[in-house]
Amino acid sequence: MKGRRTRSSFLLIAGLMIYFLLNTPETGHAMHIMEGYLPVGWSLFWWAAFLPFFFLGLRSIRRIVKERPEFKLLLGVAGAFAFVLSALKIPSVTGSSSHPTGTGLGSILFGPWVMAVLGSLVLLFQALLLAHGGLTTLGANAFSMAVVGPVVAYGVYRLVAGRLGKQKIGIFLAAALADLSTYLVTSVQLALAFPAASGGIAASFAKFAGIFALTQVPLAISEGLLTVLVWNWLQAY
Amino acid sequence: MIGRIDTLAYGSRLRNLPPVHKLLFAIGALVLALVSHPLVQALLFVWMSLWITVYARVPWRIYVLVVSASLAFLLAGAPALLIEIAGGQEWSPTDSVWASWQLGGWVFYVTEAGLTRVGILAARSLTALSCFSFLLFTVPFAEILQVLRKIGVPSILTDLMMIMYRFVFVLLETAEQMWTAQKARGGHGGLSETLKDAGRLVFQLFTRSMIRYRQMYISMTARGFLDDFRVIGYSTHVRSKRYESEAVAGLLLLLMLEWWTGG
Amino acid sequence: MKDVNAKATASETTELLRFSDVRYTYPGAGHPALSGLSLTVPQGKKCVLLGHNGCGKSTLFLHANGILRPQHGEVLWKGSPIGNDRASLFALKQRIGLVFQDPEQQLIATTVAEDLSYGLCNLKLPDAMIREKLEGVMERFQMTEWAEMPLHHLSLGQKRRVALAGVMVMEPELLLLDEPTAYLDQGQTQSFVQELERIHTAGTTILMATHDVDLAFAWADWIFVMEKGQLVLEGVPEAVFSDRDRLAGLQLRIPAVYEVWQALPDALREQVDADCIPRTSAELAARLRAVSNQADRYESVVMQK
Amino acid sequence: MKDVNAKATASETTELLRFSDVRYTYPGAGHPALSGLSLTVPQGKKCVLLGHNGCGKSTLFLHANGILRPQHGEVLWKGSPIGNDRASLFALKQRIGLVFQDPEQQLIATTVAEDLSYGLCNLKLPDAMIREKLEGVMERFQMTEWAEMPLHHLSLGQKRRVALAGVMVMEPELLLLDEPTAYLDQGQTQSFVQELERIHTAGTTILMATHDVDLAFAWADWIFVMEKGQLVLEGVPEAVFSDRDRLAGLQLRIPAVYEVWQALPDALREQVDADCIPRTSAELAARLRAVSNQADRYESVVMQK
Repeated sequence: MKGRRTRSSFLLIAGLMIYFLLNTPETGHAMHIMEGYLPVGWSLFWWAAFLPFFFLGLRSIRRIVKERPEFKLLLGVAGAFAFVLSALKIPSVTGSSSHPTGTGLGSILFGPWVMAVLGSLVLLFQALLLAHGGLTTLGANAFSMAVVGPVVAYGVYRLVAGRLGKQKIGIFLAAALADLSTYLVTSVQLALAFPAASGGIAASFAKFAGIFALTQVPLAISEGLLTVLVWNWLQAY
Repeated sequence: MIGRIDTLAYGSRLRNLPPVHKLLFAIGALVLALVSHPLVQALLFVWMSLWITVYARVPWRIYVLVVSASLAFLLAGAPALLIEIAGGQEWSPTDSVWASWQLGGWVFYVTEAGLTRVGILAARSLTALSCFSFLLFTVPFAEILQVLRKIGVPSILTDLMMIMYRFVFVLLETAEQMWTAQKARGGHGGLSETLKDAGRLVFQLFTRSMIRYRQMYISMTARGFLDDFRVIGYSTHVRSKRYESEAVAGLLLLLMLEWWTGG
Repeated sequence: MKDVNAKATASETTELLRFSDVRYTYPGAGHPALSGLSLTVPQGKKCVLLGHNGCGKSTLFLHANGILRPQHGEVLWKGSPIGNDRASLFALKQRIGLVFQDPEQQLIATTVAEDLSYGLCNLKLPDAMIREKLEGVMERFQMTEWAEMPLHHLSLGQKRRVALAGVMVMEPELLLLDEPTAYLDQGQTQSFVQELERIHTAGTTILMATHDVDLAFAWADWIFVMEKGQLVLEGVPEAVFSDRDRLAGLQLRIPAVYEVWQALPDALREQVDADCIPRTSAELAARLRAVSNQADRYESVVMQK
Repeated sequence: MKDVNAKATASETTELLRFSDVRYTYPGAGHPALSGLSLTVPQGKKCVLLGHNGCGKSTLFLHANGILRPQHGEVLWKGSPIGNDRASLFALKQRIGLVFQDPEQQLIATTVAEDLSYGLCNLKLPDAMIREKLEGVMERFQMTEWAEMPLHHLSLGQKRRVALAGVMVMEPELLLLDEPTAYLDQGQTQSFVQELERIHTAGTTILMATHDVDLAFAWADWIFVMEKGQLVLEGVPEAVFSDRDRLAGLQLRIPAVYEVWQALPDALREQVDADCIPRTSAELAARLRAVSNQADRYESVVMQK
């Protein structure tokens, strides 16, 4: 039973991290807000918005680890797995790249708060080993990719797979919507920091969202499909 | 790229300076980059690049590569920042317009204020990036971890980071070898084949990760694992008067310049 | 034995694959992995590649197979340079089969049959032909009964055989093997070598990298020794292993049987048949025993008289 | 040589670790991994464990170290059974060091020095003492200069040494090694064996699993052979490898040097010194050469007369 749970939790991360696959090092930071891009005020704001979730995650990890010390090892492997997928040079469908909201689906089993920790560690590694994103913008990036994405994925999966009993559709939607929500949140973050001269925040949001939609919408769909594909494989063996 | 930054950090000429000093310096410079004005930022950028390419002897090609890769984000966002949109009838710009285009009932235009804003943003981002790069290229991950342990970051986090770091390179090697093996067997033919191969690789990598996890758990138990991954670092750091004085004096000088010109 | 400075190697046989002054440095590495490697694999021979870990063996294999492209110099297949276009590289991968050190990394699919079909599917052959070839190879390698087994249920020896079969099903003209016997026990090693013997007899040239000099001496027709990204020694086994000083400098042991053979008293060696050097300790022991039996018989004859 | 059915083994030495009729079947496995294993590791000896892949060697190691607990039978440390409680299992892990086949599996920290300290930190020793032991072991294993290197920058041979050092820093009384020389080249193997020699001289008992019978013959004081989860043969190397029929049944090769030695004509063997069997082919060759030189000198003396 324990083995099964471990396996299925890992499996979910695997699925979620699929779109990491579409994230090539060359263009991979399309959705990682770069170092220094946000003004000081907004950097601090997003750090402050992210940290409570992070601490919630730490608390629940501590609770699990007390019971099962090896859980730490499992989380570490899961994080490394996610990071490696994101770092592989693999051409994607659209020729563009994705971003790591995929942590979202891991939340289905670990719970979204654990993913807030794991996802932000993956982001930190991307910053330190690949120079994707940055330190001052880590709060903003983590908020969109390690908090909102997982929460959306968790909610969607619970609703569709739990209430409606449609597991595969649930997984597809969870992966795709987690991806989309991350991209929308990033657009909001940018719009808030840089309101348009004409039309203000709303206009700015429309512009940022419009630009990134070119790559992010097809990605969200293909990621949903790939996640289901890998899910099927994992189920079969 | 992966592993390159890490390897360069271990081989950097500033490797032996105490990591705490380097971290403080990088963070101080980063804060200054975020709050200062373009003139100071430009000087700071040049100075940090000097630290990276001359003092630390990081190959300039790689430094340029890192900087230009991050610029992709700047470029992608630039249109949204530059181009303003208004309905044709009510268009009465308050700022001076640099260029404009009429399309259907809409006007697309770029203002000089918008250009300035992007210029300021670019200066800040680039400077901040150079400070961040200093940290990347001169402080190896292991030492960042040591500092985190020293300043009391919860062990659950440092443990997780340590395990992740270790597995990243183990799994990366596995993934690379599998990718090569696929190529050697005539894989990666077209787009759909490549995607399928990628899916296979993810699945296989997942299986290997599970096996690794189980093996590691067994061998850690053999090494006396109870509930903790405590380790003790071994470091031979040498302070350098020359670098310390340049860092402190430089930062103070730039701070004074900022106060004098910007204030 | 010829030094590498001497003229081209096996002039009596056709050349199959030739490296001509190939240099390659991995991006970010301090020193080159191949630093002017020139080497010719003769057709139809069983070749062994010796050398330390890190001497450039794997880099050589990746060049042979077209996965890495030389930064300087060229790789020639049957005398003509390998093109840089996708089609000719793809064709090359079909002609040259590469078996990796760790079968875990080479096996891609989930079941044995699926993995064996991977290369064939990449060739876009018709399904019927794939199925036919698949059945053929499974029979030849005696793995029909585990066709549907998931790969992670196999033992290491079985995995190695699947990896080999998955390459051989493509019917390559040259087979490259990277340390195929590591971690295998003796029964497994023996059956693996028998497999190779069959493959060679069927007409495939083989180049195997190994650290096992005893195996190299027993099996090879031709031996290459690499150091620091260059070929430093090549020749027939007896010749390569005669150069004691050179081998000591390369930290290579002399094969046990050859070491002892050379140290035997001349008289005894003559009796055993000096022209034909024994290749394994079992062979030497058998011949020594035959000689002493003769001697015994001779003695007893003398005594009776 | 004694058969396992005969009475207790090395009665002249103290027993260190004893398996008494241990049975173990992995959950879900069809057949037992250990099926009534009885085996005694004598203190202070260099022991080798031979046997096929899948004969139960790894399971034996995991039992020795207390990671697996026997489903039947017991494991005794210096004559007393190992307790089931956390404290005594923890103490056991300190006394018995286990080096796994794949060093990647065993190394956890970011740098060499940090990894070496891991076991010590688990003992909750004071920092100063840990640091002292750390420096000692790094000096002994000559790795001070790579102390701060990240593990993924090391070669396989170096990783193996770090894995070994990380176990030796705990000063175990018994060291278990699972195929420590696979994939190593000859230089690396040699320096690894020298390391083991030092460790043994310093008082640690060693039990090494390997497929390399030549290494086993050259190095071991005592050899165990396992098959199908049981001990089937044990004794000093000369004795174990004399039983040709038995070995053939177990698919074990006879060490090259021993094979040839036994086949040498009696007269020659006598000259070389029949009482002291050479352990390596180099040793045998050197002794043969010394004999022929003597013979030459003798002949020339005779001729002069």
